[in-house]
Amino acid sequence: MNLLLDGLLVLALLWSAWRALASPDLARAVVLFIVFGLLMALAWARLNAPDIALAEAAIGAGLTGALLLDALGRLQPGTGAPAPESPAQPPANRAGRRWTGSVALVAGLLAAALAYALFQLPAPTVRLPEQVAANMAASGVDHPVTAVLLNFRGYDTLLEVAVLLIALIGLLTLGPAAGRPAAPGPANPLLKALARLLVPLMILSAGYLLWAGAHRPGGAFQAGALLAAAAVLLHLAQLLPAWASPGRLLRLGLAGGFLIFLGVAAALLAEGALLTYPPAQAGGLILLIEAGLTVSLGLILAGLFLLFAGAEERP
Amino acid sequence: MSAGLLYALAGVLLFALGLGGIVLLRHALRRILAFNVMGSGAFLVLVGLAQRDGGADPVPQAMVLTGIVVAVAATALALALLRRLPEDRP
Amino acid sequence: MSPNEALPLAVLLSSLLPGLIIFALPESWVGTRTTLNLAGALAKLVLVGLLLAGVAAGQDYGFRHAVLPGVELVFKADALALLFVTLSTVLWLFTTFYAIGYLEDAPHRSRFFGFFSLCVTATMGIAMAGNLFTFFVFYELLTLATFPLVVHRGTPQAMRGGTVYLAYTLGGGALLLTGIVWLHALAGTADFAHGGYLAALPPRAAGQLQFAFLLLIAGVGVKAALVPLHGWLPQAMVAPAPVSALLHAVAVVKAGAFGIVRIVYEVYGVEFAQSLELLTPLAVAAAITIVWGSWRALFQDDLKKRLAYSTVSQVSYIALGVALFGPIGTIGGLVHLVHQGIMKITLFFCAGNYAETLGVHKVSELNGAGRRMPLTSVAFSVAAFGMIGVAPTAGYVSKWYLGEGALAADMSWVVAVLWTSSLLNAAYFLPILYRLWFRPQPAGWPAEHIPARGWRETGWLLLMPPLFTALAVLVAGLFAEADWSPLAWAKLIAEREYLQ
Amino acid sequence: MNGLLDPLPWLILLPLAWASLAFLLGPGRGGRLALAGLAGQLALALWLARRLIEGGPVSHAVGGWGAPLGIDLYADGLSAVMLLLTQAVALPLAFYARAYFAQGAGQFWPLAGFLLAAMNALFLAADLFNLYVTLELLGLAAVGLVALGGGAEPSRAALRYLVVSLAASGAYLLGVALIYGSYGTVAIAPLTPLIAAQAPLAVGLAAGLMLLGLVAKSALFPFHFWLPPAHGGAPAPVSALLSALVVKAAFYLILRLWLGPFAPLTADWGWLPALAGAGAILWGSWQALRTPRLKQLVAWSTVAQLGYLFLIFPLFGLKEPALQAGTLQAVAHGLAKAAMFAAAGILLKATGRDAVDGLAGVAGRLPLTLFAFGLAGVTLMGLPPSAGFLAKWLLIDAALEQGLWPLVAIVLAGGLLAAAYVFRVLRQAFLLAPEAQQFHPVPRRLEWAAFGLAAASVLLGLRGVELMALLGIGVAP
Repeated sequence: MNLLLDGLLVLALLWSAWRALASPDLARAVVLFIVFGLLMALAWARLNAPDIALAEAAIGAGLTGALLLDALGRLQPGTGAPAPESPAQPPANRAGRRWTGSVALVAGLLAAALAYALFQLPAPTVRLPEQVAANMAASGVDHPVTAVLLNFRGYDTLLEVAVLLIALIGLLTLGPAAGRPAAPGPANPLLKALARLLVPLMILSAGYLLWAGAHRPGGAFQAGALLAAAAVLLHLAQLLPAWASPGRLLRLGLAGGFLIFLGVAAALLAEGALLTYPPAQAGGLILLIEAGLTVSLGLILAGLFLLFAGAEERP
Repeated sequence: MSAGLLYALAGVLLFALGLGGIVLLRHALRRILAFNVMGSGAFLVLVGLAQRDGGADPVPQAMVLTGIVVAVAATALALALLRRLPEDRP
Repeated sequence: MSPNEALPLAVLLSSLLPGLIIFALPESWVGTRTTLNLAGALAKLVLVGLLLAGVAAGQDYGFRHAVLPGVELVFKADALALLFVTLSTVLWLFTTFYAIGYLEDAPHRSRFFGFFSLCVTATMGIAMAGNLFTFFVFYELLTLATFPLVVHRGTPQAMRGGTVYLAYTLGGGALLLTGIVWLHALAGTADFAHGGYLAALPPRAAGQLQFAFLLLIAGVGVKAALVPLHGWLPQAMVAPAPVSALLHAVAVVKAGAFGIVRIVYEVYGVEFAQSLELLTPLAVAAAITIVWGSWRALFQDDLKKRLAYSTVSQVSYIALGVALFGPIGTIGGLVHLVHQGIMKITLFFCAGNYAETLGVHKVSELNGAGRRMPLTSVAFSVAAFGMIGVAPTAGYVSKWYLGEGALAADMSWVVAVLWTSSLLNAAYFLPILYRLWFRPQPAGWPAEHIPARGWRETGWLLLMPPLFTALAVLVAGLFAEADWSPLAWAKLIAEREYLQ
Repeated sequence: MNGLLDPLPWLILLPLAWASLAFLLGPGRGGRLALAGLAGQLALALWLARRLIEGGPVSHAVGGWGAPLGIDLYADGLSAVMLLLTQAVALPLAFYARAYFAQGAGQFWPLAGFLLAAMNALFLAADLFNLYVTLELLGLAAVGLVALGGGAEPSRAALRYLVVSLAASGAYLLGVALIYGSYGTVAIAPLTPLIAAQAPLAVGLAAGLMLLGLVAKSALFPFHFWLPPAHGGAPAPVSALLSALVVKAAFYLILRLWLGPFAPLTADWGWLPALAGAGAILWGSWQALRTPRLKQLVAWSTVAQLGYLFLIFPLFGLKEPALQAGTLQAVAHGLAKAAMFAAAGILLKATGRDAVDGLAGVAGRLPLTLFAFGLAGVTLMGLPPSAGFLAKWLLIDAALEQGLWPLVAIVLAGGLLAAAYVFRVLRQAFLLAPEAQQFHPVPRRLEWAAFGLAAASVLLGLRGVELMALLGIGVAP
């Protein structure tokens, strides 16, 4: 039964992806992409990976969708005007068609070869889940994904936060957007009321997600994404102005989480190696790092949307 | 055919679709969409393949979490760059 | 760092250090630059003197510097190296005086003298190289150091000359590198040794060795201006006179000739080269160059171009001497390496004086220059007679030994070649002498420039060097049999090459 | 051994620290911080090299968990040489950048800091997924730096670079996914013995995808199209950092995978990268000869010189000499290309035009800069006495040892083509300056930084023994 459900979900996934890439209208493509994101969240749930489902919904579909819609808004003036027919398909002349055909053929062959190879795979020799379970006691948290994320492969996460920070710095390098200033519509009272109602709830659940991360799916990334969503909502309801280039305090907030993580990692060198949590304080340290990360990630992810978004308001 | 393997197959197809999209599509925004589809495909293969015979494996799940955050960072930077291009030839 | 190691290094540094300092000197510090130049030249002269005494007494000097595992920079100041080192050191001293006078108030002199010193350092390195790797390093360094001198004037023609020069020399360098690495792959890293180090290779490698020899000689032949590869030399005459004098008459072309000597004697070994039938084709190539160079020189109206083609032909005498199997031929070739240097530099000095003082560049404009500039013309005549091979001069000595060597190696057709080239030499030098001494002076010279101080003829800095080198041509000829003469030194080398 | 005294983690933590502090200080600030940090990193790299020579390869289990579960840092001779190159090029470039960005560097210091941290992390990583995250950090920092110049053209170049980089990372990631699916681990050390010659098809495809992704990131011909606009359009210190170091990171990874875990699979595929390398040399040199713009010329020269690095792959029958040739070429090109871009930046600032034929008279006015450009050119041409020459010597020697004559021909042709486009610039510079040409004054520090780098690439040509001894550590025969 559930194989059938999975099959349907996979078909829906493929269809939405295909339509998102191939539809001539840009706005429809973006919306279909958001649908694809949500279907992906469902897929992760089916693969009993709740953490990823949360992250996919909040970041993959949510924030990326918001960024895409915002970029779309800048590319075409006015709201909802039919987007100019920018051809999704490449030029229709003969050379173009031959090129499209050959690329499609290569991609198809690659997919076929990979699919065929997937069925030939013997069982893997190394079984990491058992090792994770064996060392869970010493990891300081109960939830295996958080243990892997913050302890066993904590170094990956350190670099990943650096990636996020560097993306923001790259944004700052580019400076104010060149997009045409969209007319700031009158604040929609309904949206404003909804925002006032939802935002405290979102902040509360972000706190819960942070706390729950230690022993249930959740954690810093999902909590941070939620905070960012709250900020985006406030901005859309014009309760939160866009950010110009960040002042000293905002910069501290943006880089604070990373600096805490870095400081702890360096301090733990005294334990013998990078990020070696002493088993006793492991839980406490991880919570400290996660708290710092939640705030910083929230600010960074919000910054990706809000920085220079204000270029519109100023004439 | 376990659920994991099915999703891995879907991942492979999505990857191929995304890769074809990046090469073929002209508009920069569409290429960013294609990149995200490609990324999701690779993540599906990573988790699906690791869980092809039952049990949830936290290690690839943590990797995919990292991957999703990296993908959004890259997308944000790409969209910021897109804003700098003149409207006529994005 | 024993004295035997320190001396050759000091010879190298005595021109490298002043050169690097001169690069950094601001243009206006004329005094410092001149003292540095002269101090370096004199210091090198003293050091080379010590080396000469030591080597004659049987000491061996040299040092090694590991560059890569299995690859070393090796320096060995043996008799053969010192022949070239002494020639370059003496002539560098004279040319420095000449250049200081010639470039009185020219721009970019720091850059000029910096690269000038680099060139001499490269020449020293080529002479004292102990293995093919070191030889190649300094061989290419010479190319890089001479390019800025050739294009020193910065005019578009200078650029064209420079480009042609680069095309030939870098192309030759690539061939040489392939040959050297091939030998390195076949025979491993071996130093130059009397009688060569390739004889021990298995016979089946003979074909490869022949092809490698062709690559080596082609690479080195570019600088030695063997016929098909000589095109750059006349073009490079666009350089200022001191550059043409020291570099294109002495350092660069001699580096090529010296390379041929090293390869034939100390890489392959002359007996092994003979057994591979490599010497005869070399002799034929040299002979063709000799005749072709002299023939082309006949038709050059530009004085420096004529001298350039004369150099093309004269340098191949050395290659010819090397290709004549037997000690006498070798002596002829080696001694000509020195004699040709002294004679050709005198001619270029005089050509420079005519151009600088009278603005004369063409042979046709030389009528009556003998009366106007007697001393320069005397020097020119002595050197011209030397080139033809007239009795008391150095040129006669080397041609004599080459002729004897040809007979000893029963290659009699070489004697015919020597005679024809001597006749051709006469054919393109005597008309010049005739114009100098027996034609009336023209009404006005193209660009007369009477120096404020010094003799009426020209500045003493421009006059002394050709006179000294002309004197040297006579002394080397008359006192050839003396034990300190170049001929004696050449005999010493030939002795060591063949005795073992 | 107490973690505090281990250079490996500090080589990564130090740049991350000064980069984020520079960000905290605000735009344009952080120059002095960077210099101090880089000096520390150079000292750490030297210390690591000494420890390697004394005690052989060093590894550091992050979190104390050990390879399959946790992530390891591993340093052998090859990574120590690349670390030394990175810090040795970054320090003079930091001096150069401080003087170059007179009116405030925007976010240059944080971006450069994270870039260098990513480089160090990449040279020390021993885990395939960790390498993915490092590659992404490197790519995004590089894209940020390319877009530093502002304006439509650099932004378009940066976006194209980003899209290529992301597509390549996607392919790499799918490879990692397949490897994890096949063997259950992504740590290189435990993986290497598992992968046999007749591994399943999925592993072969994974190897192909990963190497193809890395080849696109290293801008090897035919994936080179994004490099000239990106490196040519960026400010000089950025172009120097990117051309000298960033493309080398991808090459290092290809080398690490080719000789490490994928060795059984790639045994007889050496001809493919060599063919692409030959194409890169010919096409890159040809374009460098034709482009009118100076920085484009230097960027196309990068495309050509990268070709040399890939010529060593068919020579891995004899691993030691081929590795020496490739690494020495990477180090020589790193130093020389940084010097050449620095010099080009000065020439551009002085003449106000980014044109090769606008350089007449530069030899007289900016002798030190031209001397630096010339010395860097000597290294690129592979002429003695430079390190480039030693690399060329080793490459030809290894090729002749194994009888690969076409390789020798390509190396020689590449050298002559390099001479053609370097002397194309030097010829212009030696011409007498037209009267109308006026030169803007240029701070002396810029010239000395460029000259220092160029001199280093030449002096290395006189003494390569220690570097080769260091390289030999940990390279299995």
